[in-house]
Amino acid sequence: MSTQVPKQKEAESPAEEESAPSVGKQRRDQAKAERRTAAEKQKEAAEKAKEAEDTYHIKVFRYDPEVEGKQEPRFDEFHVPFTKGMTVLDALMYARDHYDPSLTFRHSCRQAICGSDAFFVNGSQKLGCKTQLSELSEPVRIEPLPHQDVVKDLVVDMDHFYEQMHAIEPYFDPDELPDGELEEQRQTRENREKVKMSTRCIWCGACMSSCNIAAGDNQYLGPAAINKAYRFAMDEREGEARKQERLKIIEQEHGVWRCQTQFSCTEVCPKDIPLTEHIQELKREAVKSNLKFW
Amino acid sequence: MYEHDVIVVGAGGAGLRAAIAAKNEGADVAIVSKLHPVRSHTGAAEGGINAALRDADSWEDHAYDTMKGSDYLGDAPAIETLCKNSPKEVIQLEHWGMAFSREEDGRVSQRPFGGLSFPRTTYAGAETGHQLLHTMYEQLVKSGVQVYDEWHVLNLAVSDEERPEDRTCHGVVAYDVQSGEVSGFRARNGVILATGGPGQAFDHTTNAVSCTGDGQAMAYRAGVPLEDMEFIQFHPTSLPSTGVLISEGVRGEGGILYNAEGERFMFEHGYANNDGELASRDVVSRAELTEVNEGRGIEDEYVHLDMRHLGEERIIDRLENILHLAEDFEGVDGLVEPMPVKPGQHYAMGGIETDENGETCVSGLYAAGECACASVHGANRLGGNALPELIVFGKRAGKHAAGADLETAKITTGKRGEYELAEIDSPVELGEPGSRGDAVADGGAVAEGGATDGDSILEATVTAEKAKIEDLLERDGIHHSEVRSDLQKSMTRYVNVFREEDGLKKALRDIREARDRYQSVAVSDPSRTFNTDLLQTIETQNLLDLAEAITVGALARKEFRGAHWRAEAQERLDDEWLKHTMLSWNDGSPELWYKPVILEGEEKTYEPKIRSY
Amino acid sequence: MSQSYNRGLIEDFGRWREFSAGMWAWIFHKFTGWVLVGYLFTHIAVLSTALAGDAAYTNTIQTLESLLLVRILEVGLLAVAVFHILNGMRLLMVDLGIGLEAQDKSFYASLILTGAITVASVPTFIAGAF
Amino acid sequence: MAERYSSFRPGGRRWLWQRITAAFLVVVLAFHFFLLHFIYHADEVTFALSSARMESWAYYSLMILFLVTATFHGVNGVYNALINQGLKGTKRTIIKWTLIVASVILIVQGVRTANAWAGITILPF
Ligand SMILES: Cc1cc2nc3c(=O)[nH]c(=O)nc-3n(C[C@H](O)[C@H](O)[C@H](O)COP(=O)(O)OP(=O)(O)OC[C@H]3O[C@@H](n4cnc5c(N)ncnc54)[C@H](O)[C@@H]3O)c2cc1C
Ligand code: HEM
Ligand code: SF4
Ligand code: F3S
Ligand code: FES
Repeated sequence: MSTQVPKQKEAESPAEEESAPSVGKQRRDQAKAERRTAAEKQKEAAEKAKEAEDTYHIKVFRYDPEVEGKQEPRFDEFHVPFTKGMTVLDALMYARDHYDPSLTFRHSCRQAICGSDAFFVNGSQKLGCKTQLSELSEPVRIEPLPHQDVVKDLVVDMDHFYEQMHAIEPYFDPDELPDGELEEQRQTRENREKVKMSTRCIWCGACMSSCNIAAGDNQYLGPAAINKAYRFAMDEREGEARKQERLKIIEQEHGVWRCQTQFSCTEVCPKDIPLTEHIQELKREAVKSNLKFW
Repeated sequence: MYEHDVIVVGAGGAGLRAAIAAKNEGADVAIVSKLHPVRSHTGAAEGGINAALRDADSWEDHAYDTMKGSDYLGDAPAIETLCKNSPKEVIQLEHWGMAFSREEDGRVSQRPFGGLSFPRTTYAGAETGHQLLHTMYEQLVKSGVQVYDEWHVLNLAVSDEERPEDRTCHGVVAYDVQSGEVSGFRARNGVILATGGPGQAFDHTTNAVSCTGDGQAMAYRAGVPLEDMEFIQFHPTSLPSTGVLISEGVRGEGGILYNAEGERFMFEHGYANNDGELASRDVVSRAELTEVNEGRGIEDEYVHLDMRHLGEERIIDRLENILHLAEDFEGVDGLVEPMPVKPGQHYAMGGIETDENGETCVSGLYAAGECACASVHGANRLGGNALPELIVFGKRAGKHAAGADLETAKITTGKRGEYELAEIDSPVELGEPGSRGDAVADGGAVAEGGATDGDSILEATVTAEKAKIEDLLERDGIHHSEVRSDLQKSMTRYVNVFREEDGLKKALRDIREARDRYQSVAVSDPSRTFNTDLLQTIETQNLLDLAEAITVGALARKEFRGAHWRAEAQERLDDEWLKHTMLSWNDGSPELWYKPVILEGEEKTYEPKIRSY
Repeated sequence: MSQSYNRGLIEDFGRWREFSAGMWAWIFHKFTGWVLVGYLFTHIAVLSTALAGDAAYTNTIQTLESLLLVRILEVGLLAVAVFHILNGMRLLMVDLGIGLEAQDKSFYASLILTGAITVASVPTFIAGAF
Repeated sequence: MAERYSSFRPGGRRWLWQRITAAFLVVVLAFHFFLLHFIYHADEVTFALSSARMESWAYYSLMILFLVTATFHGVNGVYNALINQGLKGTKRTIIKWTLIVASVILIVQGVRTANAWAGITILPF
């Protein structure tokens, strides 16, 4: 199966080879690499498609600000031999390891817990490792998350997402703690059950990417951050005073009120967190706590 | 160049804990991690954290269980430090808001785990690691520690003295994944490695793609010995197709293993007459493979783990995540059918030699977490003992690096105490072939003009790493992924649960061949932006070194202890082998030596007993 | 920071095919809301002919109502109003946290009901126009 | 940069009023439609009939309230929609005041019309 990706050494003038890597040479190298992988890949794809019926046709978004030919975004097509249980991530890894090593995407755990590999697959936000190829119609179109800046190929800039997550003071900060260092805080089972779903967030950013409001208003905290605030505001261990402060954070101008209950966040969340429900509950909490001042 | 008091490499449980502890001591701390902290593999841990929290339990019992589990290859001072501090650290996590599962009375829940005499595995559903990692990251955000995420550490800047014990670590060199910039990170006080395990040396593993043992390889090349590398834990219940882990919690809650004939083989075939499914992991893994090898496996590959009898309510309450994993990664509904499982590489007991304070023999260099080996796990780690290791030793390393007073360690590091040298019986030449970059063969780079101050050493290391990267980008050659995948296959085939001399030697030959081929690898992606091709090529080099270390250790140790089973010697040989396997990188190839195990605890000495469950 | 490429709005607009129920509901509600405000202003403008006296008002209204086009527009307005009301009630429920799991079904229900009510009221609306 | 949201500017009041007016509108709008299209048919509307209804104080107040709530609800909805699209700064202030002025004109005009029917002439216009 494995067909390597040998660098076909092209005849270049030796003088140039020896000189220190000039900008020009780098450029040529890039172009060379580009041409080679493209040609290679095409041949490969055609061959594979012929020899085996059982391949999956994937179309992957490509972009690299530095590499000639990739500066204008384009789609590359790969035909990946299908094995039972193959996920979108597996297909990408196969394409990278066998056809084009420069295919770039984040991934790590392969088990839906690190949150690295949220992509836009056939028009919706999905975790690559948790999405079976067999459930998708061909060709499978894989793009980076919408509404985020693309760094390269499927890699998007997550900084904005992280900033929003940090903006809600995402850390447990109880009004008081038990005295003894071996004394735990008590929490009822019901309360843990209440916050349980909200603690499952893996920071994949799928929800934020799916939300039209977040797309239009860059300052909107977004479903994941609001859910994070929910996780603390609803945890009885933190205490009333802190909860009020948390509500103040989320009911700012770009907080919960921006949410228009589109539900797409809830639909795409790979951890099945009822995001809209949490946002709505916080809206009501905020109204309740403000009514006191009226 | 960036400069801080303490540089923590890695942001999993150990790294985060170390950074928070150092920050609390008042140090200026930075974390450098190739992944954003919440992406670290600690998040994948499922089962729980062992801590003697209850009145009916005691840290002494925990220590005893751990020592027994380690098959008497753990060092008592490290084990006792772990067990004594674990309760406090677990409660600390609770005070930080970690969402532990709760009992009726509102206290944190604990469950039974393999090899434990008391149900002391504190858990948060079947997603304990996720909760732990996020809780600690939250506290990190609160504390304001500087995080350089997506910076891949390439090497340590270590001085170049003859003996590793005389060397000093001055910082690290890292590569900014987004921009391709190579930069020095000067550490005024110390560098803490918390880079996790080397699971990717195997192809069927529960570990993440990022678990490439970088820290271990870097420390190894800087002269720090690797300890007990042959002890690799194979988890008995990983999903056959992907290696995704099905937590031991399933068996802890009462899950049962069946073979193809529907026999509860742990009892019916006498593998563990008392504890059955809850015997230590090595015991269960061997039992499963024996069943499969004797033709009682399902599809000749796996056995069944059944939890249906636990009832939907209990499963959803305590093991919900398992249902999702089985469904998403194996297409099996755990509520209506048994789950297929087989052993998979899971954890490396060995690692960078440290003492109880996390210090290595190179001054200013610390290690904590899975990459380290203070030796709490010895020859076999008990489930639920890694997470407490992260927080206990992470914290100690952090504090020590930040200059806090800790008791002097009882464990000696490097060739400072008693030790014996040994010969390696290898069929091939070991170590780095040729001389591709001296900077790699040795930890540090010699500064121009022989300067020995930290800044110059760091500068020189940066220059060397830059040259290495340029070289990889410039040259033409083969792609690393073939080398890596052949290596992984060979390791899984020959250095697995059952090990034979011939197989191990074959593995060494394969590794040698892989090393030779690696000489001509090249990176074909020319980009400086997010070049994962480049980084993985570098990681593959680390895997080669570590795979070799694992195999050399396995070949040397001719006995059956803990996770290490040898066809040639099916017994634990305490007279000869109550000692740690040590490997030092010496001018580009491994040197083998041994140091004795410390069985003398604070109050008692642990007498090796027959280990039965 | 590295350079990055923003894919811009063009792509976003092309995404409507991939919208889910909640997003459609949002778009429709927005659209109907705007139509209704627009109508509110026109409506008051028309009615204020009453200020010019009895005859002027009656005349305007009668002329308008005799136009088929106006009648058809009124049916459209009814559809818009009914959808806005029904979906508005759906949104109020969502705000109260009721029936969130059925949010897509309730959207479809609003659509179907709107259609039904509109069709049913056509005779009444057209009556007397000819 | 996402700032830490520190100044206390709750956006919840408008949100809540949008819902309260909505709830009110459901009832009144339904009534309105019913009355003017089903009970009386559209082509039967005359000044006299409107006048007759408006002379009832209850109906008059309901219609004024209807006008005010509908205006608030509609205009606030539009304003919200614009904010959601990221309208801010001076533009936002301008639009806000334009909307307020438009609403005032609408309400004044509406009240004058109602007055004309009801025969009220206390107001100066
Ligand atoms: C599936 C699974 C389940 C487990 N369940 C349990 C359990 O229930 N109980 C238990 O006690 N233990 C469990 N373990 C074991 C335990 O989770 C791990 O041993 C532990 O999480 C390792 O943590 P760590 O902090 O050492 O490393 P990791 O969490 O692996 O973190 C490594 C960090 O180092 C960084 N890094 C690596 N290389 C570099 C580099 N070159 N440059 C910069 N940064 C780098 C990474 O970015 C990452 O942040 C489990 C393990 C697995 C795989
Ligand atoms: C006179 C009639 C009405 C007018 C002019 C009107 C107008 C509007 C407008 C313009 C919006 C903003 C839409 C947007 O862009 O998001 C809106 C929102 C809304 N309308 Fe109406 N509406 C009217 C009647 C009603 C009625 C009768 C209801 C009954 C339930 C209702 C419920 C809502 C709700 C709940 C919203 C808020 C949507 C959101 O922001 O989340 N409206 N309306
Ligand atoms: S809430 Fe869900 S979709 Fe959003 S970041 Fe968290 S896990 Fe991802
Ligand atoms: S998609 Fe956006 S609008 Fe609200 S319900 Fe989710 S945050
Ligand atoms: S690879 Fe970790 S979530 Fe998919």
